[in-house]
Amino acid sequence: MKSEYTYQVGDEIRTVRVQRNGDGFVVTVGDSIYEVRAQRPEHGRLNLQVGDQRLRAYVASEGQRRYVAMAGKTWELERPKPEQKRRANAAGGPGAGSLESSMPGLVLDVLVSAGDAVERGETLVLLEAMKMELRITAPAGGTVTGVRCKAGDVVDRGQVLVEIASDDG
Amino acid sequence: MKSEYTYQVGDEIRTVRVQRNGDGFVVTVGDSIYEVRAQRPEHGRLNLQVGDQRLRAYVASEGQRRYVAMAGKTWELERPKPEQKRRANAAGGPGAGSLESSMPGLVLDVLVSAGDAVERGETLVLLEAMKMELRITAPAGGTVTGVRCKAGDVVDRGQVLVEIASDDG
Amino acid sequence: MFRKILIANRGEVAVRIIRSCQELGIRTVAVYSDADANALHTMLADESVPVGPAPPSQSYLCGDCILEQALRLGCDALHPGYGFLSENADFAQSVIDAGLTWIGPDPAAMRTMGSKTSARAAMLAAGVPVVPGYQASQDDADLLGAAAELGFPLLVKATAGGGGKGMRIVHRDADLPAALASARREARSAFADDRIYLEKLIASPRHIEFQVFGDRHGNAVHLFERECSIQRRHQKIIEETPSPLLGADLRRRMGEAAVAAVRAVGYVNAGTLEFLVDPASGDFHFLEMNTRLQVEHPITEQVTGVDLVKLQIRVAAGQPLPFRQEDMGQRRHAIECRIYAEDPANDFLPSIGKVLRAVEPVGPGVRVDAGITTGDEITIHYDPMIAKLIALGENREDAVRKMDWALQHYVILGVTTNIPFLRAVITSDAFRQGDVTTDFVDRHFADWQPSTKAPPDMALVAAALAELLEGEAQGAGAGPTGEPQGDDPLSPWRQATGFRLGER
Amino acid sequence: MFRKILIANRGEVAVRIIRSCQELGIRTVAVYSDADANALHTMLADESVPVGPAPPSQSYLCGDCILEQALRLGCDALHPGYGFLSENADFAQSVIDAGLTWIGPDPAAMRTMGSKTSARAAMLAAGVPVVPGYQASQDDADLLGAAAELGFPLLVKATAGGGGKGMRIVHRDADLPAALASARREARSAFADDRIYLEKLIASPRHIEFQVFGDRHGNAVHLFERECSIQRRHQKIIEETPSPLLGADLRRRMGEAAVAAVRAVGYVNAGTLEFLVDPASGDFHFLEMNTRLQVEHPITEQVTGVDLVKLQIRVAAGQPLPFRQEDMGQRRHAIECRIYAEDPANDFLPSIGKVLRAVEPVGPGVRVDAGITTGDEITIHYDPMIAKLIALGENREDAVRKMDWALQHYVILGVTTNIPFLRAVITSDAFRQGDVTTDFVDRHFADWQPSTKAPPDMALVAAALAELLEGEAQGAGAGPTGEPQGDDPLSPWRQATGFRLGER
Repeated sequence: MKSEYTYQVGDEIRTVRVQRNGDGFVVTVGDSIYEVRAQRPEHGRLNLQVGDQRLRAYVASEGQRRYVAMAGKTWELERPKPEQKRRANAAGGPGAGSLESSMPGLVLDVLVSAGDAVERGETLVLLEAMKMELRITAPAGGTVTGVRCKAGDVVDRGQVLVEIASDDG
Repeated sequence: MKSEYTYQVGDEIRTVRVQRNGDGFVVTVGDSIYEVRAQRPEHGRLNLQVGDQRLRAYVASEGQRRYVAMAGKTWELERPKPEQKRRANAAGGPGAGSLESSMPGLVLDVLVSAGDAVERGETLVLLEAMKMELRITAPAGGTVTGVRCKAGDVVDRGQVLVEIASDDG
Repeated sequence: MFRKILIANRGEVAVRIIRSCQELGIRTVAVYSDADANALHTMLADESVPVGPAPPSQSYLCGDCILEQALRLGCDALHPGYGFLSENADFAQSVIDAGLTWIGPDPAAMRTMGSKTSARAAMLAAGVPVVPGYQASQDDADLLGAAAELGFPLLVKATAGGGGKGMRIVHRDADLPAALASARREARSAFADDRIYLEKLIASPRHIEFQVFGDRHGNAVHLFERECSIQRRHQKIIEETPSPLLGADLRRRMGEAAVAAVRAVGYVNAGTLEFLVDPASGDFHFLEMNTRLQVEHPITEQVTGVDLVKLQIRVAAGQPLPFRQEDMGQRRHAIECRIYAEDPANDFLPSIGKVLRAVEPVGPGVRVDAGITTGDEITIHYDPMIAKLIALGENREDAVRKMDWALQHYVILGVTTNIPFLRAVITSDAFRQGDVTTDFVDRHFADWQPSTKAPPDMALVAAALAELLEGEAQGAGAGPTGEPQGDDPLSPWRQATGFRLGER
Repeated sequence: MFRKILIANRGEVAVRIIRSCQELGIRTVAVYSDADANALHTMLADESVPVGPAPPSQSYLCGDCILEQALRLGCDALHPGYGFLSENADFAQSVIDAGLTWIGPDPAAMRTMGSKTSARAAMLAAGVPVVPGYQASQDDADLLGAAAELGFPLLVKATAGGGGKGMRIVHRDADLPAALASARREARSAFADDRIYLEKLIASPRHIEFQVFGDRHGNAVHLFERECSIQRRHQKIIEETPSPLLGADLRRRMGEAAVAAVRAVGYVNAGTLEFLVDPASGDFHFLEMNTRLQVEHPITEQVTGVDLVKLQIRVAAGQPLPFRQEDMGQRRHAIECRIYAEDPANDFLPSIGKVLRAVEPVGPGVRVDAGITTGDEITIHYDPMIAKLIALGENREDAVRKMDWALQHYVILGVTTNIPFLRAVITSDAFRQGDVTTDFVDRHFADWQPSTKAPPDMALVAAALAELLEGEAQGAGAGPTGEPQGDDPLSPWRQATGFRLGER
């Protein structure tokens, strides 16, 4: 039995192939082949053995997202949805962008309107969250092409607040 | 939906009935009825609420055995197998017994033979395990009716080593 | 001694206080908002009661709601923790008027020392140098005039402030009105008090504070300093003691000033005097006093061997301090790192979500004061600090290495944290050399970004094997459909952690 | 300093040593038997190599196998931990002959002090009082004659012994031959050395030991005492420091005797001198020396602030002791409880099985040195001690309460432990009053049995809700068959923890 799993890492799609091999596994990542023994001593933890090295990995998942903590670092991976997988190598370049809320919060004020020219670093939206006032600033100079929120809105993480056409597009 | 679970506690069979009730549960144990809210924040842990009291319970299972750690204590419960359930209230009284190995080990020596009269506390079998020499002693005076192991045997926990007919039977 | 204490707080400090109460054999009552119905502190207390909806103003800041529960459940004392109502003298008074003991200073001392402005006045009277500032009026025109006199850059600070909330650096005249408005909004939201004042900005100062304690028998001591210079957005993130640059003489002089301040106002229970120290001249200026337990109190506990929460409870019960100044010493070196749910790649904005897994480091010299555990939700409503990690080493170098070890072994999955940033700071040459001033992060880590290196192959191997093995473990329980499904986007793995049912 | 250290041990002590090495920036190599392929210590080390089958004689006691790996992997030092090869002077010599550093005393000192018989002779020569005994011959006839002279009751002890293994109390002449045979068998199995000797049994003594340290520069210190009187079957189960009954004068005299012993044999690195103290007269007698790190070393670390493992490594690397005797003091009170996988209801016989869940207590003043974690197997092959729980309190009373708290919050499911027994001892009046002699357990807890009270209703409620909720969580991942199944004896719950695959 052979299983194949794909993960999106930055713009790249990486494929991992897993095949049982006696008590262990042969795992292929790109051109590299690893002989791995794996044990799952409890939910969300793996003990791995590769040569003389043992690794303890903690794993968790939420939707398409995968988390792996290993050797003092934490990695966040994304299982691409089928349509993303097809599009991944044709990602749009810079030039047009939208500003998303970095976290859920209450919109205190929107300081720009469609058509405004904005400079890099200029505050566009004031947000309140976790007892702090947060300023959402322009990542680059450009022109506001759309405003998607208003004062008093409660917005979610990832929600588009303002759309900007970038100067260097 | 109503679910029913039975547990053997000592000689007694106890039945727990669980019924959903809005966000929580109504749970009946014998004559007592509890309104409980329960949340399962992770595998093997429950957060319970009964009135003003919150309890964190760790749970685990192995075969028919159930473990519950709660409020500083650990409890071991047994899910009876169907035939046990029927027999539970007709358990045999004292009079005849068998001596089981309390842990896996290597039999070093068997000091009795069938027909021997033994006193309470008399050593019947020498076992070696975990770098220690263990003495399996008679729990009560009686007559040995059978010996089920010999020196050099590797025995499992729960394996019958010696059978004894008790004096006070 | 008290029989039952209500803890008017949440998160790691509530957990910390419950611990000490349980060790003293005192029953505990936890309070919780609707958002915290399953939070860790509610699980550990003997009783837990709801006090209102998620917004703090309607729950943890609702003194009446909390006091009502304390009376209903027969509590004889109340511990406020830090933040929320802990520096609210009116609430302290109402607790006392209701016949309960307030585990903290007297309301009168809280009023004098808790307000930044009257504390400055009191310290001036006691002969302790204070940072130049203006606190006479709340009127914008007066403030603009005073600012011109003080000169720029200057700080706008909340009178009731703490933790950097309501604080703004202003570099020029034109920016002041907007800064005043913004600081007032934040102060009102955080402290229900929008008063602000101005303070001269000392360039590259060191922030050093002294832990003090007074009892009702006229005794007052200090428990040495905490170096709190490593800050980000005026929020302390790393504290240590002893301070790497405080000499014996300056330590003695600052300690004496701290004790003099305690005596001057007849201060009882735990408090902290914050000073700014000019690294060039060695001059120190009083900055403010916190009339409560401090977030970073554990490092003092580690080097002095005193349990500050138990001492607070004993002193509140009328017992004298069990030691004199000359009995106390600092031993070894302690460092605390504050673990925040925030995204270092995204301007350190708070991150929220479900903690899919939390594994705390354990071992000699490592202490974790955590407010969350696996399965908890980090919500928008409260401070994003989720835990404090404290390392006690034989010396500073040893404590730094131990902290690095502990940070590497602190696993938090599902919510982005500042752990990579803390590791970068802790292991930097600048930090190792003890070059710590309040602008340390700006000077050395302004452009810091977490590594964007692709994950090593082994992380991908672990992820893939997890899909396979977790999937099979799931499938094994439910009949004949457990066949591993390869690249199925609906992998059962995700179900294992996403499941919840019957919860409030 | 060393670059790479091989740790020739397993379990909690291997984990403990790896920790200190990693904090010092030294790479580590773990060794493991087939039974330990997935044990905790193998996961934490930088490299892990198999050294043989499960029986210790073929793996952890196989010095050649271990040394071969140390050489193959380029290690420059070897730490033996305690037990196994740690007191084997021949092995130490072969490590040194192979060009590696032995992190421990010189083989000559190990031979003198490690053997119970020559150590007794050396101590007599140094003027330190020793317990009367007989060690001249291994011949049964000689031993029977000597026993008659010493008088009964007496102790049969293994020359290479430790941890109560190979030790027997003999009350009358007739029982001696059987005791000799049994002790020899156990000693041979545990230490590969079946020599025994006889010692007079002191009635109700206190067992007090002193931690000592020597360096290669002629310095020698002691790090105060450990009270180790609470024993069961000659195995320490609870240790504390300071000793509740040791006065300043006796402490000083015993400490001086300990340092004199270190100097007399030119002892280098960590060691422990064990004394029996007669509670009536206050006389102390040398009992034996352990020429290695001691299981209970953490309590000394907690009250002195010294990391003994790091100090062992530094001294082995040739560094001088970083402190003098007069710099050292005891601060606060530390207690250690040894957590054993054993069944208090079944004569404390070892229990084995899979640890379905291990949750360690955390918090101020609590330290856990554990050798196991969730999912590990406790096997028949090794010592049943799975963890050490250490509480540091402001004083003895505080440490006792903290220990009780920590024991209550240590969750181990799947394997029976002695935690209920430890709690019973810790909270007993006799222990609280400090009435601790080596026959404490026999005097106060001989007939102790764990409570047989039926579980409270809430435990049954939790079990039933777990069947329901764990079952649903399982079912949720695997298609349409996830309907809860009530009293189904094949509840999916059991699958969730029983699953393993692809493991070695």
